[in-house]
Amino acid sequence: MISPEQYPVLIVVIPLLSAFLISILGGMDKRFCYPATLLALGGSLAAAVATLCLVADHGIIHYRMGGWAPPFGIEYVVDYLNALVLVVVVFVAFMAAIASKVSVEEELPHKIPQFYTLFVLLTTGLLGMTITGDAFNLYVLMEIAALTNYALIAMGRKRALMASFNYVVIGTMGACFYLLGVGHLYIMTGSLNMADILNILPHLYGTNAILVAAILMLMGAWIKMAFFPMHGWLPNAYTYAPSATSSLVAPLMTKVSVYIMIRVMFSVLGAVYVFKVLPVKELIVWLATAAIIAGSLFALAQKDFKKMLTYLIVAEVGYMVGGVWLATAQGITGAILHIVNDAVMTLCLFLFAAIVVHKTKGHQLSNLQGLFKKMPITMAAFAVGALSMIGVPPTAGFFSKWYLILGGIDAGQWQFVVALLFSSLVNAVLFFRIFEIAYYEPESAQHGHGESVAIDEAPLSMLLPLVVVAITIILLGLYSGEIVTTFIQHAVPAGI
Amino acid sequence: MEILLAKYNYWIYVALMMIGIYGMIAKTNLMKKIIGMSIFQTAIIVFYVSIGAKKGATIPIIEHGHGAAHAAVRVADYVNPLPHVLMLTAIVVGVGTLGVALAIAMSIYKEYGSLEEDEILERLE
Amino acid sequence: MIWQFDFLILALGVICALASISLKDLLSAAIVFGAYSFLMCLLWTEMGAVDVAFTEAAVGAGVSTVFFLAAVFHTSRIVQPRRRGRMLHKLVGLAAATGIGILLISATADFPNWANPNSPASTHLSPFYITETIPLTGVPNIVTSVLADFRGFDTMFETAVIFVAGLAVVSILGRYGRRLRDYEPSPVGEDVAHQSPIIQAACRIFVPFMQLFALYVVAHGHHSPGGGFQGGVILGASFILVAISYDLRVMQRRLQERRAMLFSSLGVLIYSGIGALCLLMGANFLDYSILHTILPATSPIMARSHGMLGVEVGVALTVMSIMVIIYVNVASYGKSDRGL
Amino acid sequence: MDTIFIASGVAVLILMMLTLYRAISGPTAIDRLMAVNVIGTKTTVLLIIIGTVFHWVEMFVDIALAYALLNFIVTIATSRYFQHHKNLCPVGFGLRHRKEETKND
Repeated sequence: MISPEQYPVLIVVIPLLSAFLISILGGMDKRFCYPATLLALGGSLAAAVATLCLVADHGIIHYRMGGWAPPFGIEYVVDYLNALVLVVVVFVAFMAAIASKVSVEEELPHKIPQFYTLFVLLTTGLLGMTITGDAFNLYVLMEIAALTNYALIAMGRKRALMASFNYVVIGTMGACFYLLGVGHLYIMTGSLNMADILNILPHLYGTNAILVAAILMLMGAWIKMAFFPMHGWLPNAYTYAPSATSSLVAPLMTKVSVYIMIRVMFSVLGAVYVFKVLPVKELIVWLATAAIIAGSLFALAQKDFKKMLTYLIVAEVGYMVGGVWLATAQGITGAILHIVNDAVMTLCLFLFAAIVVHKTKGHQLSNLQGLFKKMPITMAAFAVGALSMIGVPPTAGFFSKWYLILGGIDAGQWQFVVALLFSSLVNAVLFFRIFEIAYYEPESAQHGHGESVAIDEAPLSMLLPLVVVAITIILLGLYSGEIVTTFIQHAVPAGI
Repeated sequence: MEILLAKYNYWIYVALMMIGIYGMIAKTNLMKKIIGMSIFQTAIIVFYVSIGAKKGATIPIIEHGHGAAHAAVRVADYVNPLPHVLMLTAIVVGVGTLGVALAIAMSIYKEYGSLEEDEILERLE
Repeated sequence: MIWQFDFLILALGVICALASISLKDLLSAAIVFGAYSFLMCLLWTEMGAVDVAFTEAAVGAGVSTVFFLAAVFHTSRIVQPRRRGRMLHKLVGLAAATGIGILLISATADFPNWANPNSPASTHLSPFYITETIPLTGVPNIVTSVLADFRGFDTMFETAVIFVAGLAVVSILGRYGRRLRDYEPSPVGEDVAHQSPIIQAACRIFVPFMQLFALYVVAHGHHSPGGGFQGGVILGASFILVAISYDLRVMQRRLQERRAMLFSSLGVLIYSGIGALCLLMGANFLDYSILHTILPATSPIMARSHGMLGVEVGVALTVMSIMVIIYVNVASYGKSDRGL
Repeated sequence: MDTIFIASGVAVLILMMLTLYRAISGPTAIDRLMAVNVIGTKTTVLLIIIGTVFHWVEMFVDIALAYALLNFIVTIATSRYFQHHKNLCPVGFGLRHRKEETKND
């Protein structure tokens, strides 16, 4: 009944409609929420995969909302870049949703319907941000994602409240900067459609207004992704959020913001403008270098496992921003591949963190003691994620880092290469320290010495997604060549 | 006079925006931050609505829309409706953010008994 | 636009903004902020943005001031002076504000003059909307047709934003799911002391007219300023008026919080459901013109007009219930007992 | 004809500016409330004046009506505050702090 050309809109509409149904059903009986969420995200995942196949076969898809032609109505554009990001976003959300069951029942027992409604709406917002071809529509969806995010974080109570408030203030500032940037583009070009703006802009490249628009839009995206000097809100917000929230938000929010930066750079302003006209390429790579080093150093200083991971996110954002602004084909390929890989890797680590919180009621590093013996499968899956963060060859993390390093060498930005290697080293130190704590240190003194600890695995609903994600990391590593040739190389703008 | 009239709307929106940003950053009272945030958002609305204004044009509702359906409509007679649509959305987003921010500020007050950022941070430590 | 008004209103607006940022009494700051919203409403009207002005009148000057007052009511009223690092904080704020100010001012030099009919914004997209609204959708109010049809997809998410905001407030403050019988009775004497017969009589007369007016605003949005959003806010405000002049429990007897939550989901569901219906019937998402096959005696153009009306009703339902939900939770600290 | 309306509108705005002085400096919050209420009433008038300048008053009457209704609600909500908290002029009020340690209610 629904023809293939309708698939792109289904990706967004299925979760959107189900969010309201979840809210209604959840009001009657909260046991409906979990299966309904899985169904919604599963349907969306199917639509996203179908769209990915369509894009791989037939190229870019355009979809007109309400049947109106593009500059007048809102248009969805699915190209090689966002088809891939869409699948990653739904996949991560789906896995996080499966794993959320136990921790939601434990941490938010009275708010299950609200949690799942907001969860699905957050996914909808992120998907909509990824798929849209309209600059203003992006803002509206950004606000949906942001508002759900504030609420999901504030559900953590106590310290999460203050973190969430800071996030509200800073996040609103970021979104408003983006909106203001769109306003500057609108007053100069009279259009809101990204492709249309890209067409009109070249004869306005010299003007101050476009420069300011570019600065504002990039600032907006940077604030949202917690790029180094603006990262202050992120660690507390993600650390004190409920674990089900952080395993959805931490992998996706920053990655989608990086995607938005790429979209603004290449599909709105134009690669020629950002790389040839703007004289800031080197400066931003330096900032990214600073982000990587600062993020890694802060991560080293943490005693809290979740907070350590959040600082690693700050460093990873540096990888991606730096990779894009290297302005070489290799660097951009690496950055896009890293969006995919890093989302899955971060998901793996945060799912593990959720299991740790579930089992030990805390997220300090000391909570990890003796876990290798108690939960061998969980720890094996975690080890895959950790090795991938370090960048050990068969895992996904190695390949994107490889492209980034090649890009850095191509561009002659040696400081970036050094920072990447330094950060790998720091990751190695961090994760081997964790392995040591989890493997050698006994859980606690009163359990006695040398006694064999009973195996006490995580519940299946948490273990299964973790294992799937770990396998995905290896598969992404093995097939990274295919991903690059089928999708990413078409996404890199020509002529740089 | 000409140049003043031509651009002052844009200058004043910048002034409002600066007030908003100052409120968001320099004020430590959470309610003041929220007020700053709202001013910041209205400043953007001033900007957009100013884009839509058009000399000698009337409000964007077609006159005699009922009867002569195909009477010629002169574009110059009506102001640009698109920014209005966008700003309706922005106002709604603004009130949504305001509600959420107030709710968070109120639960912070419940938790820490204060709305001053520095006192709350002291209590956190 | 009327530049004489514009100039004075903007000047007044800047003064109000400065005052509400610097007043040390939060209640007064909220009141002055209300005045700021009044002025903004005037500003939009004077530039011809009647729908924006209507929304601002309903939202900015009305409910959001009430939300502010309710929040101040339950928290502290006086801004305490900062203990340490006062100057540094101010300097950082000033530096950021000036930096961004200079950046933005430098961009204004390239802008077309204010209210210039030949600016790109007035010549690129908007002529299409102005000339085609009647032939393509049959709706004289261009803002409504662009809002609900040409860019209807944005508006759907705008409604979703409101829904999210309500849900967020409930999940942060409230105890969703309490039924009416769960409310513990409070001491009688205390209640009576806060009730004023004059206000209650006025409210009794007011509320029916207000709701009727709100329905008119929803239904007449195709031909005059207004529409689902503004009408919804006024409807919500009528419930808020009941809650203020009596108390929250009296209001909850008319509209329970649980039911309001249900209505809010239903409203957005109506909107996205109409879109999905178009999808199921073989057209693109939100392409109302296909609906003429199931609506009796309509052409594709009138079907668009009717589709918009259906969508507006959904918006009004959501906005009304979410305004009530936010008020109930903010005014009673999530306990939904007495309120202001 | 338009000139007369514009002139009267400007006059109302200037009066508004005088009221605004009371709204900002007014010693008690009741002064502010009254002043803002007056500003609200003037706004209603101005909305209609703008309508006549645009030669299409019908469209503006709705806004003015909605406006007056909501202004009423705000006033009642504020008055509720004073019913519960009798303190009209707490210490440490206005644009400057008068004393360091204060506690309202």
